[in-house]
Amino acid sequence: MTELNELDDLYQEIILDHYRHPRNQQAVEAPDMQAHALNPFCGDEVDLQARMEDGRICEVCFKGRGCSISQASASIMTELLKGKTPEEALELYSVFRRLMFGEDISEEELDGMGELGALAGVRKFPVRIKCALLGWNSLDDAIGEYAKANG
Amino acid sequence: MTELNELDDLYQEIILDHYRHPRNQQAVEAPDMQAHALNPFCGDEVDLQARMEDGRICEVCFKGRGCSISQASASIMTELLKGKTPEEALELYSVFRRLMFGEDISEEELDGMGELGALAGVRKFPVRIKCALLGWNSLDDAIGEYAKANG
Amino acid sequence: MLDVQAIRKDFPILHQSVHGKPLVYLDNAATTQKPRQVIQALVDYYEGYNSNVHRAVHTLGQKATAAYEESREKIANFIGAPSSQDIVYTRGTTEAINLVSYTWAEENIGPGDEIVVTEMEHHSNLVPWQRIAQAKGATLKGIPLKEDWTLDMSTLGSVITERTKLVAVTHMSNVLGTIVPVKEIVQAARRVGAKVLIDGAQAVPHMRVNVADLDCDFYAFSGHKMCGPTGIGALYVKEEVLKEMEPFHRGGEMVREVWFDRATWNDLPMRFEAGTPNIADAIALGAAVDYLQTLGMDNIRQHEIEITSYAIEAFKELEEDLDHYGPRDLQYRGGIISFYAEDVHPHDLGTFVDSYGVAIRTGHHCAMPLMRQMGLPATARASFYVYNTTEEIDILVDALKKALRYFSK
Amino acid sequence: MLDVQAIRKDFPILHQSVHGKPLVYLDNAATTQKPRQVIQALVDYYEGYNSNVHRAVHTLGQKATAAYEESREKIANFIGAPSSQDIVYTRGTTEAINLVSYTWAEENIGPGDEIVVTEMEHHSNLVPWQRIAQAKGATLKGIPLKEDWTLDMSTLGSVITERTKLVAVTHMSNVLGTIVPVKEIVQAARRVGAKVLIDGAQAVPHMRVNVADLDCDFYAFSGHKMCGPTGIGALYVKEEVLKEMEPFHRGGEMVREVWFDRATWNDLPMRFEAGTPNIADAIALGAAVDYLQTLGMDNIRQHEIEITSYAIEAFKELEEDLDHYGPRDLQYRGGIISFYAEDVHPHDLGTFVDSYGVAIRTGHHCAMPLMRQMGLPATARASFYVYNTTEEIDILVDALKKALRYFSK
Ligand SMILES: Cc1ncc(COP(=O)(O)O)c(C=O)c1O
Ligand SMILES: Cc1ncc(COP(=O)(O)O)c(C=O)c1O
Repeated sequence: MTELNELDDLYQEIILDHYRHPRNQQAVEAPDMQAHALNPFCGDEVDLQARMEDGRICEVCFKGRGCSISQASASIMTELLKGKTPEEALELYSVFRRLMFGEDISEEELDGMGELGALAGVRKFPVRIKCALLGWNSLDDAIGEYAKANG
Repeated sequence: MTELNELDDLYQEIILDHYRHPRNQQAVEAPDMQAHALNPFCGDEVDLQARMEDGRICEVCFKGRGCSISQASASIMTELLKGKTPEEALELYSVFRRLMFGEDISEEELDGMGELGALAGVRKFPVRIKCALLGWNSLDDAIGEYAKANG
Repeated sequence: MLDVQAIRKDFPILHQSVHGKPLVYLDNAATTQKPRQVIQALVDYYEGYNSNVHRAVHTLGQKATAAYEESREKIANFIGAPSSQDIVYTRGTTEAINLVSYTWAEENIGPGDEIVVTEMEHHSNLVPWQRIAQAKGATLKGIPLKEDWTLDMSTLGSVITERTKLVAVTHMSNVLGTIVPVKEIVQAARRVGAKVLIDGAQAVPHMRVNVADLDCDFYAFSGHKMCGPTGIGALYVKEEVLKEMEPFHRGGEMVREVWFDRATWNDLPMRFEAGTPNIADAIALGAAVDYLQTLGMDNIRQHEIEITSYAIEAFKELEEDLDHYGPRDLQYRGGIISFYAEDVHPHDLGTFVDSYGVAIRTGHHCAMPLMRQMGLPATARASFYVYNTTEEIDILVDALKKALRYFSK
Repeated sequence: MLDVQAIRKDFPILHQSVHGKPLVYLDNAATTQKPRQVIQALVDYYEGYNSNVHRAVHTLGQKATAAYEESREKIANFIGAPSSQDIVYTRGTTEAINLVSYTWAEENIGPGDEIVVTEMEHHSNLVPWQRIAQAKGATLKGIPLKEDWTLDMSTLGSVITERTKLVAVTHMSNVLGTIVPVKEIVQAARRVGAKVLIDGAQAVPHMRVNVADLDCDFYAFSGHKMCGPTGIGALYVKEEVLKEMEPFHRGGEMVREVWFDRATWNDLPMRFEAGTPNIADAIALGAAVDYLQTLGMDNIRQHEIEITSYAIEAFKELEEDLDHYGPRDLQYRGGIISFYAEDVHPHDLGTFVDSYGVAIRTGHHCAMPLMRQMGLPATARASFYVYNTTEEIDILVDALKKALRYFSK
């Protein structure tokens, strides 16, 4: 049954796990950067906070409401952000966007994405791509604001 | 050739004659009633003035710009108005409307219309009915205003 | 009784598969499908007599104008308007309500005045009034909902006051299906001299509406939700109100005489229709009205009551995992079921059942304040029309069961 | 060179008789006919994937949304807009100009400011500015025409001043066919910091337009005049201007978050598209753009120059009884001929030639101030498009000859 195959691709176990048990839910005290992202068409939300140390993201948290895709993607993202510079984080975002929009990704890039790769099935559901990118939009905003304030 | 037959019906000699030589063009001094009618879709205009004596229209004039139908109809109208009470004039208007909208007209009514009957061909050109009625709209307004002002 | 199988034959779009399954279209509150009679009206127009209206002496122009105005007559007749002059064509409900907000409300609402809505308005009957309230220093008030998802009519006396200038309420909620007793609301508004606008987007397609009987001042609805094409709808305005209103959009058609620095206005309703109108879709909306009238609005309503009652019954199988909302008394409810499962977000439900061919809507349904009121981030919604069958409800329920199982695995 | 006979085959409506004569459709400035590709796009939509856009997770909704946005891309690309986000769908030119008047102009025009138009504007690019001028205490000024029916560009320096906030000009006159050197006007406006709106209703259908190259702030046009359906058009707004503008219509789709008493706005361009848009017609407008691009805008322009030059030559036979207007240099003129015969009122001409199958427009063409300027009560107008032939010009001229003879008998 094709529909179950595609659904299984979309809803991989990793994703459902992150959805049921989202990581990094603990508020960051005195965050250096934060942003809120909302998808106006569906109401899904992600609130992101992060603290910086030596130019790297050292602590991160998100709070959100929404579908499994938006929340799992945000959860996986928070896991990957730790230890990254803002530039590295944005680079990852850009690779993830390319994955979502069906562009070619190198082996190396795929490795760097870790569990994010589990979201590849979203490509077959174009309307859900926005969900997968929601948390990343908040990251993009947060880094933008941070750069403005600190640069 | 049907089109020429229909055109000949529309543009009867009487109509072209009134168009080329509109009657009652001389301004009425001290008019008792007057009104302006404009067809916003084509810009055709009729200005009507009339003087009353003993409750009857005794002098009437129109100035207008527009197509043969609107101007001929107004010209014929002014000829017919003389000697009529406002009520009789409105009665004639209502018969003429019925003619235009293809309703039945009695022999007697047709007689009372005089040269107006020549406009019967307009019925086949629905978009031109407004033209034929333009002068009559100004009459309707003029009588309405007059009635208001005179109790 | 309607012959639903015969009706389905009129809707070409229904006979397709989605993900290899027969399409089950249950998103009718968002937009309905179109019968071939309506599609054919568009084709006939474009292949036969397309022309600009109102100013042409040529044959095509005359035909187009006649059809465009004939359609206005049909619409007026369909909703019981005294005259076709009371009908202004708009793009849909949203433009109709904005027209009232930019014209009548601009002039008639001032500081300290109150505008009354309900707590379940669609954004299109809320955000325009927020603008007026903010711009004019007026206050927006809401008639609350009761536990049973009907309006708390006992509050009318306190919500609608001497300060109320406008009561703007939905005729049927697009989330809950709740049918609002608008006639009573009109009467309450009349007592304080307030005008009443009714958002009929969900009502006109599904039940008999008579604006003269309701005695409302404004009534707005959309063609695309009643078998008509997208891009056309209508605003009914009571004649005595319409003739006092300043125009909204300015331009061709709506003027009488124009000088370089000023202009005078055309007759009603053209005064409110600036520029080339949506001629083809206006004509096709007339065809949609014909279609609905042939079926009979009471029959349509009856069919939807049956489908909805069947669906509510069928949903009992899901009640452990899934809540649904809306009045239980079907006399006060249209063919809409909003539902929510704690374990499966509405979007995931939507994507899942789509894989089984079932089209439902998920999200806030343009009613965020109501969602907040309900304490939900979003709902999934199935909404029915005259071509839906009980078999389709079975397919929906079956797909939902599968989804609930899938996500709990 | 275009194969006009092949093109005509694409237009089903052209193959009919009117009053027993083959239809000669010469009313293209009012609205053009639609090729089967555009009609088919509507049928495909309604029979295949009709659904509301932007908020659906189901398959039909995804297809509809993708097609709706793809069409926006096509339109952006067609007029050289930097991004599809700069394109707001409207009902047509009139709504587009009203949108600017109710948003940007409301906020940016004040007492003593000046709005500059030309003396040959369509009412749709005049009456909205009259409203603003009156409401804000601003002044409306007109760039005058020269004897040769082109704009008197030597007056630009005096008409456009430091007080000018907006220059709103037509790209091509719908009465005279005059093509306006809008790029020079934009440059003059830039020198005083004024914004520029171009009414492209008559330009976009007939010639290559590039808004980025023109560097204008607003550009408005209508789908129905460019082989597209009625009810759809577009407004291009330069991004830096658009993002500062307050929304116009309020309601669904244009919001980000809504509370009972306030709301925030969605991204561009949805912020300006409240309510269910005219989805089918937006998609079909994309098909019209495809069609025009396949023919090639330069080819279309070339064809119209040829037809117009043929017509001007042919009208010499009538010159004793009939005057015609518009620039003689075809580089500055589109395919429009307005004419007037002292002895036959334009309406009578129109009715007469209609009896010979010829559709022309008669009246003030929504340009009453220009008519006054020309000293005429009305004109008759023949306007051409890519499917018109020189044989049709012959039929027109022949019918006009007959009319002149008929009315002088
Ligand atoms: C120059 C010009 N501007 C504006 C318009 C108005 O366009 P629409 O009626 O499609 O809104 C027209 C066409 O009627 C036109 O020719
Ligand atoms: C209750 C209600 N009001 C208003 C609207 C807005 O209608 P439209 O989007 O056709 O303008 C809708 C539909 O979306 C609705 O359901």
